[in-house]
Amino acid sequence: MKRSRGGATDLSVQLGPLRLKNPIVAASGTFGYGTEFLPYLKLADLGGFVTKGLSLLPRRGNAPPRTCETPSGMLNAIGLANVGVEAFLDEKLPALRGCGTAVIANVFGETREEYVAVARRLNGAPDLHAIELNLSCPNTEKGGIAFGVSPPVIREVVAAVRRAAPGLPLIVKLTPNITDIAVAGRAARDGGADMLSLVNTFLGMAVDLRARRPVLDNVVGGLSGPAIKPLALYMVQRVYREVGLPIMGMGGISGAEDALEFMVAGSAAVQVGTANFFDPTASVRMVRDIDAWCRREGIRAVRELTGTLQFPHGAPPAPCAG
Amino acid sequence: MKRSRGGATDLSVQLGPLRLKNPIVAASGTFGYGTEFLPYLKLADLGGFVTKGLSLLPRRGNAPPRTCETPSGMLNAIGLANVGVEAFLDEKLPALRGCGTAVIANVFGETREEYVAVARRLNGAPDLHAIELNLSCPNTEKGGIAFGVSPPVIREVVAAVRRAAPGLPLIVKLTPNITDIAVAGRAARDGGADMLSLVNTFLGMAVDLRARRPVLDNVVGGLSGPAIKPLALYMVQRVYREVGLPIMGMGGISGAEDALEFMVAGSAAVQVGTANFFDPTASVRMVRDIDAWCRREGIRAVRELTGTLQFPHGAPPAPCAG
Amino acid sequence: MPFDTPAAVVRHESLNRDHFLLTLESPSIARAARAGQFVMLQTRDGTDPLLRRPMSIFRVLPGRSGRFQILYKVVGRGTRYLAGQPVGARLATLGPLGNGFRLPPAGTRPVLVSGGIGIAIFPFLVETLAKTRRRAPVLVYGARTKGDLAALGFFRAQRVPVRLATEDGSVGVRGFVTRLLEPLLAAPEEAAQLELFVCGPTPMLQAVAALAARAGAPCQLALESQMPCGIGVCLGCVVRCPGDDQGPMFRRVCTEGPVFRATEVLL
Amino acid sequence: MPFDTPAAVVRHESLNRDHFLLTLESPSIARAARAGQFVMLQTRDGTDPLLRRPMSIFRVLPGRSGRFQILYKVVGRGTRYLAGQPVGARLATLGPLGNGFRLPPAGTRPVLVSGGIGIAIFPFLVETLAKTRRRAPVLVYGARTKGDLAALGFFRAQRVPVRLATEDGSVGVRGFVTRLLEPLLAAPEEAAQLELFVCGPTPMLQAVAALAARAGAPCQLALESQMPCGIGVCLGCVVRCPGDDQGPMFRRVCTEGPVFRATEVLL
Ligand SMILES: Cc1cc2nc3c(=O)[nH]c(=O)nc-3n(C[C@H](O)[C@H](O)[C@H](O)COP(=O)(O)OP(=O)(O)OC[C@H]3O[C@@H](n4cnc5c(N)ncnc54)[C@H](O)[C@@H]3O)c2cc1C
Ligand SMILES: Cc1cc2nc3c(=O)[nH]c(=O)nc-3n(C[C@H](O)[C@H](O)[C@H](O)COP(=O)(O)OP(=O)(O)OC[C@H]3O[C@@H](n4cnc5c(N)ncnc54)[C@H](O)[C@@H]3O)c2cc1C
Ligand SMILES: Cc1cc2nc3c(=O)[nH]c(=O)nc-3n(C[C@H](O)[C@H](O)[C@H](O)COP(=O)(O)O)c2cc1C
Ligand SMILES: Cc1cc2nc3c(=O)[nH]c(=O)nc-3n(C[C@H](O)[C@H](O)[C@H](O)COP(=O)(O)O)c2cc1C
Ligand code: FES
Ligand code: FES
Repeated sequence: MKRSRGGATDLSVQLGPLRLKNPIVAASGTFGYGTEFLPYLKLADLGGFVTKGLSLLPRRGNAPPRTCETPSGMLNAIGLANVGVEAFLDEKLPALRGCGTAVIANVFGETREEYVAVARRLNGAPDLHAIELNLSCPNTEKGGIAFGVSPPVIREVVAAVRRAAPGLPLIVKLTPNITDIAVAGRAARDGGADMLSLVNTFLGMAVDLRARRPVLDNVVGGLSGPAIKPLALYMVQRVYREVGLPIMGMGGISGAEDALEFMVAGSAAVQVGTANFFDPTASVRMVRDIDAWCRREGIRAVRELTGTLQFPHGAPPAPCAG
Repeated sequence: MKRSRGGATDLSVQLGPLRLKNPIVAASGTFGYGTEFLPYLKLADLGGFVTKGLSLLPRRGNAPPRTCETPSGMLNAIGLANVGVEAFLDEKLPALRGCGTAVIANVFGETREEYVAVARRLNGAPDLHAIELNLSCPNTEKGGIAFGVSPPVIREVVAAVRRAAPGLPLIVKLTPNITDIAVAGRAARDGGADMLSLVNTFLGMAVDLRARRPVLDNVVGGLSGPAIKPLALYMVQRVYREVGLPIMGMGGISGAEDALEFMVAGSAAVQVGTANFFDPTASVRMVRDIDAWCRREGIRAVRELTGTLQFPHGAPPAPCAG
Repeated sequence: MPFDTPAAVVRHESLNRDHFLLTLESPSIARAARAGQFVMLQTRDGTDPLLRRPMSIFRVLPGRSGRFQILYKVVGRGTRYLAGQPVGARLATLGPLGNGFRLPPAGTRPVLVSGGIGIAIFPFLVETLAKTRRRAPVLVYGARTKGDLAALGFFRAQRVPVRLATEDGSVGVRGFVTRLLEPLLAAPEEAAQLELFVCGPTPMLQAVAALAARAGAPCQLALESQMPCGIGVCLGCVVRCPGDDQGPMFRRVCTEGPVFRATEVLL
Repeated sequence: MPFDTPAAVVRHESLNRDHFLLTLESPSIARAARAGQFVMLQTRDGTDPLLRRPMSIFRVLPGRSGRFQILYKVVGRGTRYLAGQPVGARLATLGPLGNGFRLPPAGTRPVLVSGGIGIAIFPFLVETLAKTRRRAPVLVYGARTKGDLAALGFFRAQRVPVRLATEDGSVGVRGFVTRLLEPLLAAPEEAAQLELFVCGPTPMLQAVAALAARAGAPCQLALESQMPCGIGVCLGCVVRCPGDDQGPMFRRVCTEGPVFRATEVLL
């Protein structure tokens, strides 16, 4: 695969109907509505970005404390605060006109109807490139259990959204809080997802020992950051082999090598989340560093890397702890 | 709760039929067969320790590389290497006679029959205080899916072991690789477990980018260490509120404050795993530091702490990411 | 406009056991900074602790040096890392961030109220007040003990009258800053001539805000909060604010703050 | 018997860009150590990197000082942390660990074969051979380039003949150490008088072990491995060894090694 130096790397990737100029996408909830990062980077240098999760009506979110640092990670319980889909269409999206990158709207609801209503509202919006369904949200009709842990529910919601927004590429974002994430991936595929993104955050908690109280007002939060990288990488590898849809992998990606590892494990593109907090230019630097790495390694097109992981003994053996 | 200084803290804890002199127990797979730590500590200073997992026959384990460091954690795929239950009874257990702490045998099998056979062999062994069933093991009769993710399988295995070793307190160790760990805890309770231990390691993977291969020869490994602490703490809290059996919590505990947080969240005792690797005296120092902390806080008996977590709004709301 | 840039450590002094004065060079940040703003400083090499730490801008040094200072107290791993950084080290630094203090009307007397390391925010304000020809401020400064007081030299050099309170009485009056504020705010006609600028631990902010409200004195509070990003995107740093019939509203301390009018927030 | 103790840094020298010589004080470890053993050193403050790092004992200093040395190369975060430790710092240190070298029979000529930072294990062996009146050793030492060679002064002072190989030819012969070993091992009657002691990267160990086997020379290999615990309990550091009809066996590098006879292991 070695080639002579010079000659730009082809960084573009294709995920089903969605073409990205490079594989680095900023993740939902960590990149605001995009414009917040204009002081630090050119949006056009990114493959794309995903907005904060949008609901039908604006949401104020949870009471503070909403975040807590943990070893090599952080917990968050923002409570899905967002401006609502109308304000997004009226104020946020127009500000992104001509930004030169793929804009992806993250969508959630507390009921199937809410998912559908938000998706329908977004369908046909100018300059919107795709929607991403966040299935980690509690289903208020099913006693607060997340949509994303029940295969029939996943299939239904995805199919309903598919019909409501026929014009937009549909990314389904999987929750990792499930026994076998491949089962969720297959359900999303069967519902009509064009591609999958994974993983969302892992459920976790922190305790304030002195006060004998949870640190987060919401008690429970989602763990993100480098701490979860090995877990996310395993899940991406598994979904890649078991489901057969293009994947945007994420979980703790902080540098180009992390991103490339996710690609080797099966990601066609990757998302960068928490790293945007501790390093606001992390995403664009990754684009540059991936380009440099490909040149060094003699790789003409970064998409060649996806799924190139070689297993020493054929397929991986049954996972076993200890 | 304040009391005057001086006066020893009562560190003893009672978990169903098992009384421990203090709540610090060294975890399976991280403490060998106990004697390896004699240069560094007195076993009698511990509440107890759990042996490396024992199978019916000796096992050599996986090919190297077996471990890999990750952000604030490590992956292992030892492959359950162990001397086998006969050598344990003939060589390891006699060396522990009079060691002054609770000796707990960790048991696993690839079939229900193997679990039962090992447990039966251990039943009545002198100086053995309890057995701990490791349910994270792949069930070769069910295509390699772990025993611990199927409630009916859990119930059956636990009940069978309960009958095979009626004389020993029975700890059932839960895997965290499941949608709702409380469901597994209830199944273990229904099968006859005296208490639960949680969590075992989380499935994860690391990629060697240069070689495009998994770092571990086994591909998949189990994540342990501080990185998983928030996840484990959440699960302990959940099982405490949902199941009603005494709990030995673990996952990333590295110091007295970690241990106390697990107790506040619902653990009656805790286990210390990976910390034994990077700090061989971590466990006994925790005992000392917990004693000192209780004195400072005016707590007479450490067991009073268990489950004292106060929820700001009554019970925790539905967990939700973002 | 904020910048994300590696700032070089050009000076680093230990003031006492756990307080340090760090001088960083970053012309773009120094030029843009206003009193009450802060930076996010990288305080580790690996991935733990993960997040940057918010630190107030203590002073921007005069002239064209492009230098500014941070006064910090070592309280945990991030600040311990900071304390180990030698001259010449480069620290990823993001700033200036947040809204600074709103300057008082020309005739108003500024009363600076500081608790503990809250003092770090005030030197820049003192210099800004002087430059903008506001009335000279007075500083009311409380700490646990004498050894926890820092930067007194700066205020003396600037001829700012300083009133001290320590919890153990080792210097100044024994007790909290409120003991010093109560007499100041006692006379309503005087109180109306004052504006309070407050930075310190939350219980102190609450107590001072209550005093100010009773006296009818305007009061600005510089809040602290856990800040994962510092730039308004994570929504993690919010403070509870008066709301409506649907409950409280939340505002981001990093971007809508860190300075709020006391009446804007519910502490 | 090994000890877990905070060892004080009493000296810390930079040898070149990335090689450092660290002198630690721990009388219990210094007294118990034998050539070929190692310690596990704590190389972080927080939780990342998580695990201690294994480091060979370079030398135990003479006299009753209770001091020993570590020669290390900065390759990642743990060793970078180490390089930042000033005199006076205390590093949690566990050792001495593992089985050292087995000393050769009295008449045998020891040939020390080092690749890169593998050199760190040999000074202690040289001193031990002298003390136990074995034959004087010769050192065959390969590295990528001249700048990667370290500790040559020690061997010169001890009058150990040194033959060098560098990959870029910047000093000694161009190529690998095997180019120097081949002639040494060519004559079977001479080879039978030799014993090889080898430490370096795995491809070098493989090549040297193959040469030794062909020449019929006994050969001890000091292995490296990922070592989470260093004390035999995690079973993580194993090396593949000749087995039986059920497949290979595995032995722990930390406790059954790190030194093995070349015939005992499958690299
Ligand atoms: C806008 C703003 C300006 C600040 N200016 C200064 C300053 O000029 N000088 C100074 O010394 N300190 C300042 N702080 C506080 C400083 O950010 C924290 O002390 C620092 O983050 C602690 O980091 P650590 O890793 O040393 O401690 P940690 O180990 O993280 O924690 C130690 C203690 O500090 C608390 N803490 C941790 N992070 C934060 C945070 N982001 N905000 C508030 N508390 C926290 C923890 O809850 C804990 O009680 C400021 C905080 C904010 C929000
Ligand atoms: C018994 C033994 C004795 C050793 N003696 C010395 C010595 O005297 N001087 C010296 O400089 N080095 C020695 N090493 C190697 C040293 O342990 C590693 O270089 C060190 O752990 C790297 O840590 P790091 O955090 O700087 O690098 P990392 O960031 O952890 O890794 C950098 C590179 O080193 C590799 N590495 C990491 N940990 C280990 C490990 N435990 N063993 C082998 N490779 C590893 C990684 O795979 C990676 O390629 C010895 C290793 C062993 C097993
Ligand atoms: C503060 C915060 C807010 C988030 N909000 C959302 C959200 O609104 N919708 C969503 O699908 N994911 C959300 N996420 C999850 C991230 O998009 C991402 O899946 C997760 O953080 C894992 O990636 P990381 O480790 O790179 O952060 C949020 C994460 C964080 C840390
Ligand atoms: C190297 C290693 C080997 C382990 N072996 C076993 C085992 O044999 N049986 C078992 O039940 N758990 C085993 N575990 C899991 C630990 O007992 C513990 O559940 C887990 O590591 C989480 O705790 P920690 O984060 O404190 O390490 C092993 C863990 C490690 C790191
Ligand atoms: S710190 Fe992220 S929004 Fe304020
Ligand atoms: S390093 Fe743990 S057994 Fe060798």
